[in-house]
Amino acid sequence: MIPGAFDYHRPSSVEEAVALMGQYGLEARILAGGQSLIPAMRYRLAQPAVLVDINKLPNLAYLSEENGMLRVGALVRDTDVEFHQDIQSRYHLIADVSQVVADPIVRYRGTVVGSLCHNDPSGDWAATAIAARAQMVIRGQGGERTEAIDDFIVDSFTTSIQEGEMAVEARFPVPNTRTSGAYEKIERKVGDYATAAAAVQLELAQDGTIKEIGIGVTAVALKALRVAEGEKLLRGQKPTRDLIRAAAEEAAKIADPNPDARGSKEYKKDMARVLVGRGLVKALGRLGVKI
Amino acid sequence: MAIESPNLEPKGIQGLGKAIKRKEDSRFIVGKGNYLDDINLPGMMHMALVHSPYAHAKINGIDSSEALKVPGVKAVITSKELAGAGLAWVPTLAGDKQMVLADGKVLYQWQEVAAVFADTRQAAADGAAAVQVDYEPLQAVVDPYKATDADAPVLREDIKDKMEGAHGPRRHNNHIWTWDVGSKDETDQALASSEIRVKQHMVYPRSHPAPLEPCGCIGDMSKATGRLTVYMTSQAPHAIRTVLSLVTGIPENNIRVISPDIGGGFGNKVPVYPGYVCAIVGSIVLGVPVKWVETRTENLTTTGFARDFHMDIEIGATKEGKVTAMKVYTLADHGAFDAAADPSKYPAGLFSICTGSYDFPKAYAEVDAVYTNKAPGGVAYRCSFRVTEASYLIERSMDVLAHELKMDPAELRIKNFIQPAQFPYPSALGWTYDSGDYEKTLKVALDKLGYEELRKEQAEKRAKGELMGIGISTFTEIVGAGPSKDFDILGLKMFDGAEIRVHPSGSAIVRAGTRHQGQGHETTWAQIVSEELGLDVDKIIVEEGDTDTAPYGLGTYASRSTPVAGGAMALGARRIREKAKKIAAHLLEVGEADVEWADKKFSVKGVPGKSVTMSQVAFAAYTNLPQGMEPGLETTYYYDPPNLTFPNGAYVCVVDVDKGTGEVKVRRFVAIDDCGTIINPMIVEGQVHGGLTEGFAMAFMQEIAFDAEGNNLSSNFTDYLLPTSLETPKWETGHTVTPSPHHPIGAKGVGESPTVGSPAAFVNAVVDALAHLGVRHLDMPVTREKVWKVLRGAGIDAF
Amino acid sequence: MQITLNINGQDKKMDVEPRTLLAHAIRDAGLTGTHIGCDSSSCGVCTVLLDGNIPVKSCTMFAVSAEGHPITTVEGLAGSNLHPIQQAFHDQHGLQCGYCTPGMMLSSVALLERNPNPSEDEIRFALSGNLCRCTGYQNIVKAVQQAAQAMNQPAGAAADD
Amino acid sequence: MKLNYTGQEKVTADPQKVWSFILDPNKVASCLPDTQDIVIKDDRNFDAVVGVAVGPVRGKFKFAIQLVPDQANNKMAVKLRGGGLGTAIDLTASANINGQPDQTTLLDWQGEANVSGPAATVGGRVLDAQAQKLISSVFENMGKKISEGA
Repeated sequence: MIPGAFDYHRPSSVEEAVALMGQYGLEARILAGGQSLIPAMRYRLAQPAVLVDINKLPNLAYLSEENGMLRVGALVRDTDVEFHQDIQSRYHLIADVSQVVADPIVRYRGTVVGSLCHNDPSGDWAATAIAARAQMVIRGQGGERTEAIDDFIVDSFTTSIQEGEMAVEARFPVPNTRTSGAYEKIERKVGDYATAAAAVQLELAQDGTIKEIGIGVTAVALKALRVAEGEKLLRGQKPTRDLIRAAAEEAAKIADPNPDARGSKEYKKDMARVLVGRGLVKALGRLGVKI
Repeated sequence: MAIESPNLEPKGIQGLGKAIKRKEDSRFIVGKGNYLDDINLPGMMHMALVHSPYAHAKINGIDSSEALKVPGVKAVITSKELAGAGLAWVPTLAGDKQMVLADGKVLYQWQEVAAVFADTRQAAADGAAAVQVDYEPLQAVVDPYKATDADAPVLREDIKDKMEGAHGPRRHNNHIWTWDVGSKDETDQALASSEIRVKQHMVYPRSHPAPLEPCGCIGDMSKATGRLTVYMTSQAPHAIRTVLSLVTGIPENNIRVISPDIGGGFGNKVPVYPGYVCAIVGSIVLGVPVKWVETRTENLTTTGFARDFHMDIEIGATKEGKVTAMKVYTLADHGAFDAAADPSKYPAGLFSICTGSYDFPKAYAEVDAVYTNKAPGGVAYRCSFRVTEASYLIERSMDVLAHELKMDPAELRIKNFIQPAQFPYPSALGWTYDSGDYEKTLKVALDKLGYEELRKEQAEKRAKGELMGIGISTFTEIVGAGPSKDFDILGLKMFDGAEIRVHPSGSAIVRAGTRHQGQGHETTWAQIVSEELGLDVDKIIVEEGDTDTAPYGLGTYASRSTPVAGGAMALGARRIREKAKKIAAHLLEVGEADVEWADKKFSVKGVPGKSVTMSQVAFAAYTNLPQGMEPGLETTYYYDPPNLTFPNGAYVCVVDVDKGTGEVKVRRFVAIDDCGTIINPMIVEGQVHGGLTEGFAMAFMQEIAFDAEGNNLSSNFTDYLLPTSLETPKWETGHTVTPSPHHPIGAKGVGESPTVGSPAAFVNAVVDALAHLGVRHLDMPVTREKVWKVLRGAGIDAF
Repeated sequence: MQITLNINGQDKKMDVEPRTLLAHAIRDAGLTGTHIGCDSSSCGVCTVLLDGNIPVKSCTMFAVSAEGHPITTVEGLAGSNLHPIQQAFHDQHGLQCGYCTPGMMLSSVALLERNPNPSEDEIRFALSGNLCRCTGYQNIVKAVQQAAQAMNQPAGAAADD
Repeated sequence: MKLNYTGQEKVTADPQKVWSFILDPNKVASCLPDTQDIVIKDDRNFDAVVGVAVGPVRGKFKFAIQLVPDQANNKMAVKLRGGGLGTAIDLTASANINGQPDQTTLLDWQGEANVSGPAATVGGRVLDAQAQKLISSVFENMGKKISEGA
């Protein structure tokens, strides 16, 4: 299948890219990895009049820790994370998710920031960012702003990015040695959208209680959701099987999935529960806590 | 022509049973395969099709004006233009006819409505997007059981009042035919007096072969010569040439069909599709070559589907587990046109092999076919004409019976197998099985698996609340269609030809009417000839797929190449050997009676060391002949097999079930095949691996699904699920060898056995894992959710 | 628009539209070993290597975006001898119809560059973005294992068989 | 693919004003979001081209729109047939027009969209959200405009 025609721009600076996005407004789309956009264009489901290809922008492929945050530049590919030994050993949640996004070849081209901006309700990075309490850095003609992921994710395929803006970075808090996480996903096969998936990250206090926790679920609503009530149940508590079960049930409560070939509403809701439960058990297990 | 890769080693004389590496690999591994889309002709235009988003709709108008404004677009044709050429409708292989482009209405989603011709593929696509069609949606018939309701909408206006179909009377506008076999009364009586009776409804869902290379065609009508050359992804180029001649009126000698390298077929590339016809018409009208290459969406929505059999079975047995009778009723959903690719006399294909490997005294099967608003097809997808459905039905049902009898499914099978002494075995539904030793094959499989130990493990696990299952399938196929007394397609007898030409210097070219799509004919045909003629396998080149050069043949599908063309190859070589023997006698200066063929050469009986090779004979055939003998050493042999062949096997599968998600993991899968004589064990094993993977896909993933409005929900590879390396289990294979007594080399064919035999093994394993929860059957694909429903229904939960 | 793509070490000037997919550009340059099999970036038969060792699905990239990134296609794998992965696919019967083979081999090469000694699980994982409809993958896995072994032998020690 | 949506709009105007608004194709057309072209055919039918921009979806939907009033039952239906992006969309939005004692009107609406075409299976998740947005913004705009006395 062949995409419709479009005008192609290849800016050489973020400023230029932002200016182009301002100039063309809704007609324009940013082309980063293109792994969601190009298939949509081949189906002519997406027919943007203008593409702004940011792949030649300098200094956007950085992946570094600074001021307690892991900074992921807009041109960091999924495989940059997947093959990064330090991230793989210390960022348990991110390590998990980096191995199940799309398929191994798509991950060479797809970007973390692009996935967050695309904000597919079944995307893997959004739930991950929710659990990890990530932030997004957005550049516009008026300057730069930083937004908490919960504010960034607005609706299905919709973020808080406005016309004339682009996201330049995602930031994930650096985990300490008492922090762990896990990403649990079921998909019908490699490369399918998730039937349901859960992202979990938690930090244990010295006394073994849960100091901080984030739980995100994806593919079970029109956007990735934070399981806030589940977090509340566990925060400050010593984890037990019963508490985990109760927290997991909160995921099923807020899940409002559309039925499709991947499963009925009931199945997906129950999977949100099962996967949150499994993610919590796995994350705790990685900290030596057996449930 | 093969491009020799630099470092593939020479092989020498390599006949049957040798795992030599494939000759055809040399071009594929360096990217020099020659697939349809790789062919570009001077001045060639591109074609794109306009499709209907609706499954059932009236067409009130088609407006091409915007499309014709797109730069590069040269022409748009619709059914109206085709009608002018007498090509608005074309006959199907099954005695029906089908629209080429929508004529007044559309009958399935994504049906072809118009064809756009342009200078570039981009312009063609833009033009297709610009054609405006005014549709008036109509109620769609999706459920085959509702197709013949009194108030069901009429789908086929063209045959509305024609109640006599190609296979007898039609009882409803959406009814196509009824076909039955066996004795209904005797079967009913036997069932009535059976101590045990089990009934089961099961669906073999709609599936699609989905080879990775989509279909395509280049029409190239030369105004200068009046010759039409058609490049086509076709598994049966000769039959296509004949059909094209009959449909277009172009004399057959003026049509050349070239089927280049095929990137997988599996039955998908047997029928004639509207895109092919339009590309050919386009070339005739525009006077330049026209290429059409299908998109994956077109492939999955409009080309030949497979299966879609809705089956009810009843089996009778004694309390001891001896089967007494079987009765089958099947509803076949054929979509909008009956375009099934079956032999003419067999509208339900060879479905009547459904008594399987078991000695059923009485049996009866009845099949009804109906029209629905779905794509037509009914191709034999890696299957010999509905054998997959039959095998699944009986192998799944034997487990249902075992469950009812509380008997081990292996024991039940052994109790009912046709015994070796019974061959040739006449089945209750009219087939004569050639050979087999079913119990031996099953025992090899069970031993390799460690069946007894696994049953113990299962019992222990079950006591702990863990779920594992073991599934068995001991299937028998029926392939090699077929003997010309019974088998034809559009009247063309289903024999196959082989032409062998031995050159003076001892090399040879072999041509066949078959067309391989990955099965390795370039190697296995060479091996048969190497075996029969004693020529170096590297000196034998195999050519298929060009109707100007290859002998006539019905093509490659339904596992018929080795049983039919393989026979032609062996017998053709033997005919050459007869002549060669005369030349050898001449060279050895003895009488023909004193010459024997042994150890791949001609020797004088009783005189060690006095011999000539086939190469020497070949040279003599052109240089030094006995007086009066016709020069040359070549032949064309058409083989009409005396019977079908009956490959069989025993497959055993072990699964573990995740209580939280319902996920089923295949832990082990042992496949013991008996395909008779093995030509190349490496290729046979490769065929088994591939077939098992497709069987696995059907059991757990693949389905062409529709919603209530007839939308195809599986039109892409995100929704039509082909397993990747990660989902695919590891296969353990093995063989028993019971040669076919009537085949020249005893071979039975193997390409489809694993797809035919394995789905039941997978499903049986899952049902076995859940049997204690009261489950007797689950329909394919066995999704996580179906298992989850059983688990939660039984109060089983976990995270 | 005019672009220059470096394919298998050769600069090729071509006139493309911005929407021209890299797969089409490569094929239009006469290198038809790169195939196209789906519309949804699922099958991987179009896989080529970018910058030497980065596999990408060339149907999910515009040709213009590939400017400045050397491309390796299946035609660029063999030197005077077959690449070990080509030899291994042949030796292990890792191909049947041959349609997925170029992409499958290039993904394998990328894996072996990154991980010279992959386990069976790692091979199955790394190749799960490339579909094969014929082989059931088992012999492909064996081929990658053979190639790994061959590539890990010191130069010149590679046996002919 | 059938999609169903429901919603409610409170309009600060009496039913009579509501009726006079929704029987005027010009006014109804003005409630469509991001319209790029409107052609009024008669007092019950008009054509509209609507821009779509949700996530990856950027394009146009072309609709033939028909107003189907049923004043006797206080019901109004709007039928849209058309499509775009390789997809056919048949959308019926109907509203119960319930006058309230305080001279306001409640529009209880429900929408049923039937999305056809393989792109629907690929982009179903996108189109679902889009159809929902389209319908609810039509009623939202309608409520706003009637309340403002347009």
